[in-house]
Amino acid sequence: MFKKVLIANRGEIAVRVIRACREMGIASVAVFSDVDRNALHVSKADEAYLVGPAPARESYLNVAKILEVAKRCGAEAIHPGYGFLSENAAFARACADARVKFIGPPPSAMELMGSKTRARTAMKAAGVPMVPGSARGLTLAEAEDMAASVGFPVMIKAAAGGGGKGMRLVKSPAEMKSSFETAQSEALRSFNDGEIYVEKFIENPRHIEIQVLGDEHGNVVFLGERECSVQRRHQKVIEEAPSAVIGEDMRQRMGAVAVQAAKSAGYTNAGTIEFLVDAQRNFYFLEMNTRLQVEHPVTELVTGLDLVHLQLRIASGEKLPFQQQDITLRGHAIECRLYAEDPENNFFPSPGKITKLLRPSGPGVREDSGVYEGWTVPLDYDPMLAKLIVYAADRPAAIARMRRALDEYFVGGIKTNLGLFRRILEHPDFVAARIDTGFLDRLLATKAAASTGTESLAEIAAVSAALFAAASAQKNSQNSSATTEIAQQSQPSAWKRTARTEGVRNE
Amino acid sequence: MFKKVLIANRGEIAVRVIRACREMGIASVAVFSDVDRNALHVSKADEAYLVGPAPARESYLNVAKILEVAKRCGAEAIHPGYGFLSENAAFARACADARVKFIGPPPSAMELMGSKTRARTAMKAAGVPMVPGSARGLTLAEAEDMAASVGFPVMIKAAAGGGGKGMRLVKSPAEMKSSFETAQSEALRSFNDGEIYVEKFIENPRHIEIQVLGDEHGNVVFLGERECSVQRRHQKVIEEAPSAVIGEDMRQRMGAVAVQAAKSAGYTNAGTIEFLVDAQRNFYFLEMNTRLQVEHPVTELVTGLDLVHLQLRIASGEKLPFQQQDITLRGHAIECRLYAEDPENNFFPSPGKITKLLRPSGPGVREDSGVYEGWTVPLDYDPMLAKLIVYAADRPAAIARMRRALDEYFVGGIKTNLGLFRRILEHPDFVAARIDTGFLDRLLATKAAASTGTESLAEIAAVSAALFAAASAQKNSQNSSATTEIAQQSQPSAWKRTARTEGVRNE
Amino acid sequence: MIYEVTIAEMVYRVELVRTEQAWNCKLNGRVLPIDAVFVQEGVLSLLLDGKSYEVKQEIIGAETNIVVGHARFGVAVRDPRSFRSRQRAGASEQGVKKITAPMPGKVVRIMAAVGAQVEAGQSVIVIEAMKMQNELKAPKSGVLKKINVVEGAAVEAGQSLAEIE
Amino acid sequence: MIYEVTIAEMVYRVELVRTEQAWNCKLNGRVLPIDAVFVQEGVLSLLLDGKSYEVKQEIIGAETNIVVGHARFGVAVRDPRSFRSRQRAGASEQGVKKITAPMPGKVVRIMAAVGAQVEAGQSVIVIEAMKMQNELKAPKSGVLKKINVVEGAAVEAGQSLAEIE
Repeated sequence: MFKKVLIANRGEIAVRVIRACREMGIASVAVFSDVDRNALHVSKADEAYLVGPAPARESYLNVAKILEVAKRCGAEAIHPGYGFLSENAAFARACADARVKFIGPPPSAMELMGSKTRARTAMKAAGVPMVPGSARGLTLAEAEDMAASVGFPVMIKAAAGGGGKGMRLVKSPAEMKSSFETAQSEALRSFNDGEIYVEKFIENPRHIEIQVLGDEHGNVVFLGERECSVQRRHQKVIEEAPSAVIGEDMRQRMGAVAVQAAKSAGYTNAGTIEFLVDAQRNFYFLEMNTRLQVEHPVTELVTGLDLVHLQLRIASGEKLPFQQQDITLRGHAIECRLYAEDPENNFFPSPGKITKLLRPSGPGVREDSGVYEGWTVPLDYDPMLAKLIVYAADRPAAIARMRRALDEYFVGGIKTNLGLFRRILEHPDFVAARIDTGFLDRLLATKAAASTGTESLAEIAAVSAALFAAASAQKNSQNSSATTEIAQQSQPSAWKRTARTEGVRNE
Repeated sequence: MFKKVLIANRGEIAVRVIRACREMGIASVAVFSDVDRNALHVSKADEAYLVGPAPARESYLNVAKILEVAKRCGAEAIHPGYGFLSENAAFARACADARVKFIGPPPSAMELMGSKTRARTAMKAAGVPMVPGSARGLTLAEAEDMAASVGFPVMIKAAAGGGGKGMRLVKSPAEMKSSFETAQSEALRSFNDGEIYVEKFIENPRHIEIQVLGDEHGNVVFLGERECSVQRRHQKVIEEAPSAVIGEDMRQRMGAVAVQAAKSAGYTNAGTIEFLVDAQRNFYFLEMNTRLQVEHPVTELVTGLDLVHLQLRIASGEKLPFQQQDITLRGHAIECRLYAEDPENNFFPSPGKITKLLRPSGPGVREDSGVYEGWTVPLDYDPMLAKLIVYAADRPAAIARMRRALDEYFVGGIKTNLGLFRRILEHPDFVAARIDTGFLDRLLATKAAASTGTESLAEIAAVSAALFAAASAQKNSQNSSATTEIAQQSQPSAWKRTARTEGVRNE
Repeated sequence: MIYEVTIAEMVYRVELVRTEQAWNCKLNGRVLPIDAVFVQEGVLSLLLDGKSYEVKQEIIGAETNIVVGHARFGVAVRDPRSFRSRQRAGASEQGVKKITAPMPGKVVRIMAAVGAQVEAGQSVIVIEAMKMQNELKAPKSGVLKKINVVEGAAVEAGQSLAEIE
Repeated sequence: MIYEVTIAEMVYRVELVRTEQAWNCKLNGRVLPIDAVFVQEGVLSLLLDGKSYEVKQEIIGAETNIVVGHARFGVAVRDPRSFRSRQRAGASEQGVKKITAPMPGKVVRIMAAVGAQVEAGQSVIVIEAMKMQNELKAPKSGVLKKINVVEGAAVEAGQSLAEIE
C-alpha cells in the first residue's frame, strides 16, 4: 500500500479522500490555491502545499505544479477526485512519466471513453445496447438519411460534446438543416471540433448508471445501479440506490453489460456506465465516467463497501477482495447535493461567509462536507458545499429520514438549495418514483406550494423576528462599545451586526 | 400507528426517539426539568412540558406528573428510553391504568426479570444455561454447602442487587462467613432486601449480550450479539457487533436460548439477554435488560434495521415485518460512549459549558448526541453526552475508522473521556480482540504511554499556545472596550476571555 | 419594546417587555404566553401553549428570513421609535428603491445611465460569480437616480448598487 | 511579542512578530517559517515545512491544553512583560500554591483549618457533582493560608478554593 498520496482536488471530495487515507494509515497531501488557504481540506490533510492563484487553470488544473509538489513531498500516487484533472488522460500520462501512480483507469481507457463517437463504436462492438443512430461523425446528407431510418424525433450531438452543448432536438425533416448547422457551429466554438452525429431521441428517459470496479489483474465487478433521474440541465441533484424500477433480473443484465463494456475498454479502478432507460425499460449506453462519481456514497451505503478504500487498494496493485457473488444490496440510500446557489433566483451561485452551520446527525445520516462555520465560500469554484446521504431499510423510510435530516440542516449567511429538496421529496411523483430526466424541470416550472400549516407558523415567525430584534437592541444599549468594535468589521447589515453581539453573549 | 408519543427521558436517547417519531410522522412530546429548559430534546420535540425541579425523583421519575402531562397533551404512548423509569414495572402498570401504552414489555416480564433469583429460576426452567449455583435465597449454612459443591472461588450476590452492590468474591471457605454477612447487610441497606445467593465465580469472563425483539402476536427473533466486555466498574465503555469470538454456530445457539428465554417470560418489544462467556466459550445467563440498550446502534448498523422504529410499530400492535431467516449481519460496528468525566482524575464528572464542539462526520460515522455548542451540561444527571458509532466492512477497518472519527471530535470547555478511547483502540489486546470484563481496569492500572511522535509535536503546541496568546493580546489592545464588555460575563480565566474576543473576530 | 414585523404583506404588531427571566409578549394586542430562550447565536427555542418551536434567524446580505421547522419566512422588522427605521420608512414613502447585490460578485455590465427612465423589471446591472452572470432588474419604474458602482468593481452581498426614484 | 511556554517542565521561548498577513516566529532563537491562520474560534491551522497541523485550544477551568492531532499538551503561557504574568511568577517564587476546583460542584467537606500544617497530597477540600465526591489534595506541603469557601457552597470550575504557603 502507498505510504503517501496527494489529492489533486478541493472541497468535500478532497476531505473524503483524506479521511480514507487517514483510515488506511496513508499520509495525505493537500494542494490549495491562494483563496483556499482556510479551506477544510488544507487543515485536515497531513501536508498541504500552495499550487497557485485562484483560477483553477493556474492551480487545481496546473499539471506541472501539482506533479512538482508530488515529487518534492515524495507522494507515490495522486487521487484526482472528480472534476478538475480526474478525466484528463494527458494528466494521467504525465503522472506515469513522472512515476507517480494515477489513481484511476489507464489513459487509453480515458481517451476511448472521452470521445463520444469512439466510445459508441467500441461499446457497439462489445455488444452494449445503443440508442439507434450513427456511431461516427456525419455530413448533413448522411445525418438526414440516418434520421429517416431511425425515425424522428432525433437528437443531433457533438462528438466532443458534454453538458448539453452542441445538442439539438430535431422533430421533423424540415428542421434538420438549420439544427445541424447551429449544432455544428456551436460545437466548433465550444470544443473546437465540429464532428456531429445523430441519435434517436428517447422521450422522458430515466438516467440510471452502473458502478463498476476493476483491479489490475483482469477482475471486474459491478456494485448495482444508481437512479440519477432527478436532474436540472443535465446536472444531478438527487441520486438514490437502488432504483425503484430495476428488478434483480434487469440489474443483472445491466451489470453484465457494464462489466463487458469495462473489460472491452481495458478499464481498471472505479468507473460508471451511464444508461438511458426508456418507458419500456429498454436501456441504452449513454457514456462512461472514468472516475469516482459525486454520488458514490449511495452505492457504499447499500453495498457496505468503501469505494475510496478500494480505489487505493486497486491502484496499489491489490486484487479485488471479493467476487461478484459476494456483493449484495441491502436497504435504500438517497443523496442530496447541497449547493451554494439560490433556487429562487435562477440558481445563481451564492458564495460568501457561512455565519451559522447546524448539521444533521443521528441514525442513518451521513454528511460528506467540505465546509465549516465561519468559512467564506470562495467565488472561484463549483458551488457544491456538501452531500447529505441517508440510509434506511426501504425507500419510503429513506425519504422520511432525508426529510428529517433536512429539517436539522441549517446554513446561515449564504443562499443554498436546501429548500428545494423538501419540495422534491414531498412531490407525489418522486414519492411514487415516477421520475425521469424531465421531472425536476417540470417541477421547477410550477410555483412552489406553501407547505401546509405555514399560515399558523407566520405568527411564530413574527414574534421570533421581534424577539431577535429586541434581544440585540438590548445588547446594543448595554454595550454600544462592543457593538461599535464589532461594527468595524464591515458587516453588510445592522441585523448581522446585532446577531454578532448576540453571539458574544451566547458564547 | 400512534399519532403522538411522549418521551419520558432526556439527553441523547430522548433526541434519538424524537427523531424516530419525526421520521414516522408521529408528534413527539418532550418533558423537562427546571435545569433542562435549554436541553436539546426540548427544542427538537414538537411539544415540551416542564415536569418539575432538577432532582430526577421530582421530574424525570415523577410518575404522577408525567402521566398527567401525557393525558393533558393527548399522548397515546410513552417511550421510557433507558434508565429513569424504563425498567420500573409500577410505572408500566400506572401507564396501563391511565390507558397510555407503555412502549416496552408487559409489567409481569419486567418484574420477573427484575428479581435475580426469580429470573434465575424461570430461566433455568426454560433450559437457559446458568452459572452453577443457587437459584434462590440461601442461609449462610446453605451458602457454605453450595460453595463446596460448585467449588471455590464463588460470588455472593444480593437477589435484588445491581451495579456491583451487595456482591462479594469468596476465594476460600474461611472467608465465607464474613463476606456473606457484609454482603447481606449491604444488600439490606441498598435494596432493603437481604436475600443472598451463591454462584460459581467465572474468571475473566466476556460480557456478550443478545438483542431480542418480540411482537405482541407471539413472534420473537434475535438480532445477533453485542460484545460489551470493555467495562469500567460494570459500566460499559465500548461496545461492538458482532463479537470477534462468536462464530455463526455459537451465535445461533445463543440466539435460540435468548429467544426461548424471552418467550418463556412472555416478553415483547426490544430486550437484551446478557451472558457471561468463559475462556472455553461456555455461555451463562447473567440477566435480562427489559428495555432499549444504550448500545443498540451497533446492532442497527450490522443488521440495517432501526430498533426504535420497530419498538413503536410493535407497541402499536403491528406484527414483526420480518422473520429470523431474513436477518443477516454485515460488516462491523463499534460504539464509544462520550462522557463528561475526567479519566485523569478518577473519572470525576465534569459538567459545565461546552464552549466548542467539533463533530466527526463522513463515511461510516454516526453520532447520536444530546448536546450542542454553547449548552451547559447540568450537574444533576448522568454525564453521558453522546455516542459515537462507526461502521466498516470488518473489525480492523472499523477500529481505524473510529480512530479517525475520534481525531475529528473535539469538545471544549469541559473534560471528557475522549482521550481514553484512543488508548483503548491502540491497545494490542483490544486490536487482537483479547478482551474480557477485566481488560479496561487492567489498562487503567498502567500509566498512559505517550503516543509516538508526541515529542516533535510539543514544539508545535508551544508555538500554537503563543500564537493564541498573541492573537488575543492583539485583539485586547485593539478593542479593550470589547474585552471589558465580554469580561462582564464572569469567565473564569483570562485565557477564556481572550478566546472570546478571538471569537468575535472570527465570526 | 414595540415592533412592526411584515411577512408577506401582512404587518404584525409585536409588543415585548423583558421581565426577570422571561419576555412578556403581545401580538396585535393579544397576550401570548411565550417561553423564549436563545439557545445559540441566531437560534431561539420558543414554547407556546406546550408547542415547541426551534426558530433560526437567517441573514443573507440585506435580507432576513425566519425559519420555523421547515417553513421559511422573509421578514422586515421595524421599530417605530428607531431613527433608522423612520428613515427607511420615509424613504419607501418617497418611493426610492435600491438595487442591492444578492451575493458577492463582480460588476460586469451597467445597462443604464444615471438619469435614464427605467421600467420595473428592466435589467440595470449585471454581476458575475462562479462563472455565472446575473441580471439585476429595476424593482420599480422610475428614474435611475444613483449608481454606486463601476464596471469591474467587486461587490459584497447586500451592497447598494443603484437607486431608482 | 515574546512568550515563555511551559510544557511538561520544558520551557519554550517563542518570539512572534505580526507582519502584513503573516506571523514571523522564532522558537528558542531559531526561525520557524510558519504559516498560521485562525480558522475558527480556538482552532488554528498551522503549516510548517509543508506539514499541516490542525491545532485546538482547550480551556477547562483554570487549565489550558493545546491539542495537536490527537496529542494533548497542558501549557502555561507567560508574557515576561505582562503585569499579570509577573504577579503569577512572583507568586510561584514565593511558593504560594492554590487549590482550585477542577469542575463545578458543591463543597461538602473542608478537612483542614486555616493555619494548619498540611502535607503535599493530603486531602483538604471535598467537592461533589453528579453524585460523585472528589477529594482535592494539597499541591505542596506548607501552611493552609486561606480558605475561600464554606461547606455547602457552590463553586465554579477554576475557582480558587484555598491557598497553601
